[in-house]
Amino acid sequence: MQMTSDNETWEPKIIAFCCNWCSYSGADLAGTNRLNYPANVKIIRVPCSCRINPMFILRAFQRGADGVIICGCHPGDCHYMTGNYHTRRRMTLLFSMLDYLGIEKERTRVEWVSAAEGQRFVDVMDDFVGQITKLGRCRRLEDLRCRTN
Amino acid sequence: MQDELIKRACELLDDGTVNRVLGWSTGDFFYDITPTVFGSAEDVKKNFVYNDFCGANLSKYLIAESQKEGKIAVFLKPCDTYSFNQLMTEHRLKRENIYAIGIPCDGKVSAETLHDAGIHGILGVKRDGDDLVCDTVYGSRRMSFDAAQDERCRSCKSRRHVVYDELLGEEGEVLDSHRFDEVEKLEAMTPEERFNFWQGELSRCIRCNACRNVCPACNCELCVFDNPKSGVFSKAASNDFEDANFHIIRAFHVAGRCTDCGECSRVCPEHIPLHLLNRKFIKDIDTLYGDYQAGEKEGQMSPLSAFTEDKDAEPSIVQKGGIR
Amino acid sequence: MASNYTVTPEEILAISGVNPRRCMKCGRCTATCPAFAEMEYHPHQFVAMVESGRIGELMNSRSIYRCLSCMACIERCPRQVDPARLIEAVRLAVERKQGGNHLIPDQVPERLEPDMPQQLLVSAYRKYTK
Amino acid sequence: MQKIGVFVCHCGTNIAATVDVEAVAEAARHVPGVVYATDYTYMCSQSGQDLIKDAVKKYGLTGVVVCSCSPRMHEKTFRKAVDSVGMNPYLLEIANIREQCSWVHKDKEIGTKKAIALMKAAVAKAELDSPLTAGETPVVKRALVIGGGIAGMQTALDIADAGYDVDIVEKNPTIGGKMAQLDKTFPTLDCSSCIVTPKMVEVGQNEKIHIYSYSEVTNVSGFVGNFKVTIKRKARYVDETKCTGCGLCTEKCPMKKVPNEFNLGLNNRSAVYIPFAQAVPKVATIDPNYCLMLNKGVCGLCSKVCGAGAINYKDTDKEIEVEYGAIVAATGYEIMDVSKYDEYAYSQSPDVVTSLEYERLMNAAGPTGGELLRPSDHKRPKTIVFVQCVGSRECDSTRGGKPYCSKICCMYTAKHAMLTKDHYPDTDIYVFYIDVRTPGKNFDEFYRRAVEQYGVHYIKGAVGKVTPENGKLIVQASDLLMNEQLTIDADMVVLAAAIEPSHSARHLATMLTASMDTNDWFTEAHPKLRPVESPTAGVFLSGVCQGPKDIPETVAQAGAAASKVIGLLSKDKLAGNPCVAHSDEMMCTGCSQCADVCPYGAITYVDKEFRMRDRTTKVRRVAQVNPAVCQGCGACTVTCPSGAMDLNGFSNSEIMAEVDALCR
Repeated sequence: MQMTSDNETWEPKIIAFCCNWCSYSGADLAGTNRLNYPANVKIIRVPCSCRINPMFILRAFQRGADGVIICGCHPGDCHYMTGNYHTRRRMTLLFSMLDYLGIEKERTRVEWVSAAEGQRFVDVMDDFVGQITKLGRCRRLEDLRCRTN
Repeated sequence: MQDELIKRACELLDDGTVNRVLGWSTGDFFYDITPTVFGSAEDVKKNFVYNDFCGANLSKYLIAESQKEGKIAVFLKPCDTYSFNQLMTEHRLKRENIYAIGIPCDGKVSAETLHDAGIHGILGVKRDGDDLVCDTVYGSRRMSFDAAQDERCRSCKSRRHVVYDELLGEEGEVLDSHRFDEVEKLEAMTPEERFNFWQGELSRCIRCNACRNVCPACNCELCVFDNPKSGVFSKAASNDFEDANFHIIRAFHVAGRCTDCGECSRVCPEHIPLHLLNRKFIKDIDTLYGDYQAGEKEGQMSPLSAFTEDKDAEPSIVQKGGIR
Repeated sequence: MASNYTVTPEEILAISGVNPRRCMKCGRCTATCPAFAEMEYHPHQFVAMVESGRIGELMNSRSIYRCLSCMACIERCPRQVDPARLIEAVRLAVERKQGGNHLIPDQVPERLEPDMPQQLLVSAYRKYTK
Repeated sequence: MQKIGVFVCHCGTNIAATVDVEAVAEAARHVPGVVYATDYTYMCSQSGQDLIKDAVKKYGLTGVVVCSCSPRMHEKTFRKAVDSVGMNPYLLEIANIREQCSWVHKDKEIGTKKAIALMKAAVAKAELDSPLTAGETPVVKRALVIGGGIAGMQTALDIADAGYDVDIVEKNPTIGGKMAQLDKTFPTLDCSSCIVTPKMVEVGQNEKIHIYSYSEVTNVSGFVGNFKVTIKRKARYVDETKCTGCGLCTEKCPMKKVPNEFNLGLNNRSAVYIPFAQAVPKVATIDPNYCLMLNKGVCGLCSKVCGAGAINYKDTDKEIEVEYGAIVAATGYEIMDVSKYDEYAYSQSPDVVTSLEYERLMNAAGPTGGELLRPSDHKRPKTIVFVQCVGSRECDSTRGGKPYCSKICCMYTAKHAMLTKDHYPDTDIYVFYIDVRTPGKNFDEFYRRAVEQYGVHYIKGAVGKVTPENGKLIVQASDLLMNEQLTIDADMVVLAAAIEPSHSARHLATMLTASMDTNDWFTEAHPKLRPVESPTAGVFLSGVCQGPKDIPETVAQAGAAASKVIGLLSKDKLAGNPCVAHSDEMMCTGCSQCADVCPYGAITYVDKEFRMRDRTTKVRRVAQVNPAVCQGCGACTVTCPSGAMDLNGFSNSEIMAEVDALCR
C-alpha cells in the first residue's frame, strides 16, 4: 500500500464502463430505487462490454484513475449474443498481464450486472470503491517507466 | 549449408521459377547480417550468406515482396515458417508469388552475446563440437555454443517446418521447450518484485520501435501509435506512462497471433526481454483455453476470437490467485 | 432416546445435500418403493415432513429403518430430490445424537431377524459404524 | 471550433434537490467549446424542447448536451427535437445526472460536483460527435416460411393474403405437420383432418404460395430485407410436375415392408409412397433407403405402371438460391424418445405407446381403421393407464428429461380418455397426474367432463413401474391422496411424452443467427413485447418452435408473425441504425479477425485498388461492414489491432475523450 502525504484529501477516481443493455440499465435502476453508492464512480456508456478496448482502461489509469471496473450482461444474456464472451477472454488475459507487470490486480475488475440488479450494482460499486480506497492512489503504471531507485 | 543454399537459389533463378531470392547478406561486419533481396544469380553468388548469425526472420518481408511482380524464393528456418503460416492466416501474403524453401536451424548466435561474454574483435567463428571457436584480433577464443546462442534458440519450441514448398536438409521435431520457465519465475515473485523487475526493464525503453518494426505480427498498414486519429497516438513518450502503455498494448495486439519467434527481444537495443510479455499471453492462453500455437496451421482461429459459453474462466481468476 | 433431541431441517439438508423444495409432489418415489407396505411414513411424506420441519416425528418413526436403501426412488425422482438421501440423513441424525457405534459386530447375531434383507445389513454396517 | 449548448434539467426537484443545477450550467459556460448553457425545470416538456430548438437556431450550435435523466429515457425525445431544427440528431449527448447522480447521492455538494464531471464528459464526447445518417436498404418482397405445419401454413396464408409471395420449405414430402396426424382436437372434439386438410388444399392452390416439399434450408446469408437462402430439394425420383398422385405405383411397388412414419411405424408402407390420402402436394416419393431399383438396380415396376412417365431413377439433390425479405421459423416439435424411461417398459412391450401413437390408433385413417386395438394381439384393451409428465418437468437431463411443462398433455389426455369412453364405455381408464393444468377457454370444463360425466379415474400420483406379464401390463403406482400404493392390471399404457423442438432447429438457428434457449426453443426478441420476433432482425417465430403451445395459440402466433412480416414487406426501404462499425480502408490489413468475432456476419472482404502517394496502385484486401447487418456491438473494434475498425457514435476517440474528462 502506498501512503502519500496528500492522502488526507485524496479521493479515489473510479471509471465504470457499463454496457447499454444490462449494466447501464442496472445502474439506472439503482437510481430509480434511490440506492446510494459512492460518487467516485463515474459511468461511461458503451453499447456492449465487448466494445471496451484495453486501450481505454490503460488510458484511464494514465489520466489518473485509481480503479477501472467493467460491467456487462451476464454470460449468455448478451444483447449481441456473444459480446460478453469476448470480453471475458480479453479482460482475463489483460488483467493477468497487468498482474504480471506488478500492477495491483485489485484495481481492475469485471462484474456481470443485469438490468434487474440495481442492488447488485450498488453492492459491487461499494465493494470496489472500498477496495480501491484501501489500496490508495494508483502509481505503478506510471512508475513502470520512471526508475526511482 | 551456405553453398547448398546458394546453389539452389541460383538454380531457381536460372530456370525462371523465381525472379528474386530473399536471403541474408553481411553488412560492415560479417556478423552484421541484413535481410536482402537478390535479383540475379551473380548477386547471390557474390553476396548471399547463411551462417550462425542469420537469425533474422524473413517472413515479414514477404508482405511487401509477394505483392510485387513475379515469384520470390525465400529461405525459412523452422520458427520462420510459423510466422509465415500466421501471415497466411491473416491474408497478408500472396502465396502464388512465393516459393518457400525450408532450411534447418540448430540455433543462432548474436554478436552481442559474444561481446557480452568479453569476446571482441571477432574475425570469424566456427563450430567445434559443442563449442564455438571465435577467431579474433586477440587470438582464438572459445565458448560453449549453448551459452553463445540466443535465449529464444536455447528454448526453441520447434525444429519442424510447418510449411514449405521444398525442404533442404533434414526435417526436425517439435521440441519440449522450457520457454515458460522464465515466465513462471516471474509469476512466482511477489507483485512488488515483479513490478521492480519490469520497472527496471521497461524504464530503459527508448521507443525506437525496433521491436514493432521487426515483429511479423505487427504488420499494420499504420500502427495505432502512429495514427493521430487512434487516440493513443504517441511517436515518442510524452509522459512517463506511455512506454508501458505501448508495450502492453503491443503485446495485447499480438496476443493469440504471436508465434513466439523472439525477434522483438533480439533487436531491442536496450535488451528488454519483450518476449516475456508475449510468452505470458501464450502461457495464459494455453492454460485457460487449451494449447494453442499461432502459425502451426494456416487458417487457425485465434483464441481471442473464439470463446466457449460455459467453460471460459471468469476474469476474477486473476484476483483469486492468478493463472498458473 | 432420539425423542429427547431435536434436529433442525437445515441439519438434515446439510447432511443429505438435497433440497426438498424442489419436490413437485409427483409421487414417483412412493410408486416405486418396494418397502411401501412396511412404512408408516412413505417416501413422498418424508420429503414433505422434512420440508415442513417435522423431523422429530421422523426420527421416532420405525419407517426410517424400513428403507432398504435400494435407491429406486433416487433413480426415478424427476426433480433430484432423492428421498432415500433424506431418509439416510435422518437415520444419521438419530445416530449422531446417540453417539458411538449403533451397531457392534458382536451383537449382530442376536439382533438378526431371519427376514432381514442382506442388503440392509451391509448398508447398515457401512453407515452405522464409526 | 465547436459551438456546444448545454441544457441542465431540474426534473422538478428530482435533480434540483441534490444537484445545484445553476452551478452546473455556470460550470458549463467555462468549458471550452460551450457557447451557451442554461437550466430549466422540465427540459423534456414542450417548452423545454423549444428552449433547445431556439438555442440551436440562435447560436448556430454544432452540438447539444442535455444534462437530465437516463438516455434510455429521453435520448430519442431530444434527438427528435434537434432534428426538427435541422441539426443531426447524433450530435446530441445526454449526461445522466438523475439516475446516476441526483438519485444516488444525498449530499448536494457531492452531487453537484459529480454532475459537473458528467456534464464535462458529455461535452467532451459531443465535441467529437460527427453527424450520422442511417443507411437505407431495399426490401425483397418475398417471405420464406420454414416448416409446413399448421403454424407455417397459417403464416404463409396470411402473408399471401396481403398480396406478398411466400415460399414454404417443408422437409417431409407433404405439408400438414403434426396436426394432420391428430384424430380430434380439444376442447371441442372436432375432427383434426377436417380442419387441417382444407387448409392444406388452400395453401396448395394459393397462387402466391409456393411449396418446396421434401426440401431443406442449407444456407442463409444476407440480412433483414435481403436474405439469400439456399434450399436443397432432395431427390424425390418422381417428377412433381408430371405425377398425378394416382397412387398406382404405390400399389404395385413390391417393397411393402417400410415402416410408415405417418403412423409412427405402427404399420408399413411401400418404398414409393404418398404419405397419406390428403397429402399436399399429392405426389409420390421414392424412399431411396428401400427402393429395389435404386439399391439393387432391379425392379422398375413403378416406372412401368406410371402412365404420366413421372418416375426418374436418375434424380439428384438440387440446390436453388432464392432471395427473401423476411424469414419465418415454424419448425414445430417432435415427441421425445422415451425409450430411456425403462420403468414404463416402452421398449419392452408394444402395448406401451406414446400419446401420438395412441392418436394414430384412434384415427379412422390410422393403422387399425379407427378401431382401438392394442398393437401386440389386436385385442381391444379394457383397462388403460395414462401416465402424465413423462420426461417433462424434470431436473435431470441424463435420460433426456426436460425442465419445462409440455403444456398440451393434460388436455389431450382428457381428450383421449373421453374419446375412448365414447367409443367403448366399458373401458376402465386411469390417469396418473401430478397437476392437471387447464388454463384456456373451456379447458377446465372439458377436463371436469372427463371426470364427472365419463368417470375417468384421475389419480394424483405417479406410476413407478410397468411390468409386462402374461399379456398384461402390471402397473405399480402411488395414490398420494389416499396415501396408498396401487397395482393395476392394465391392457395398455399411454405415455404423455414430453415434446421437444425439431431436431433440425438448432442447425437452422445457427444459420439464421437466431438465438435459442438451453432447451433449443427459439428465443423471442422480448418475452412480453416482441413475442413473435427473433432478436435477429427479419427473422420471425411461428408456433411451437418458440415454446410448447396448443393449436389455437399456434394459429394466433402464426397470424401475429405474418402481420410482422407484412409490416416489414410493406416497406420499400429499411432505415438502419447509424451507430454501426466501419472500417478505415487505408488502415485495414484484411487480417479477418474482425469477421471472426462478428456475431452477425456483417463483415466481408474485398480486394480494392488503392492509389499510392507515388502514383502507383496497389491492390489490398480490406474489410467492409454491411451497415444493414451490423448491430453496433463493437466486438470488431477491439479485435482490430490497427484500429481501422471503429464504431459510429461510440468511437475510440470519443470514449477516450470521456475517459480523459472524467479523470480530470
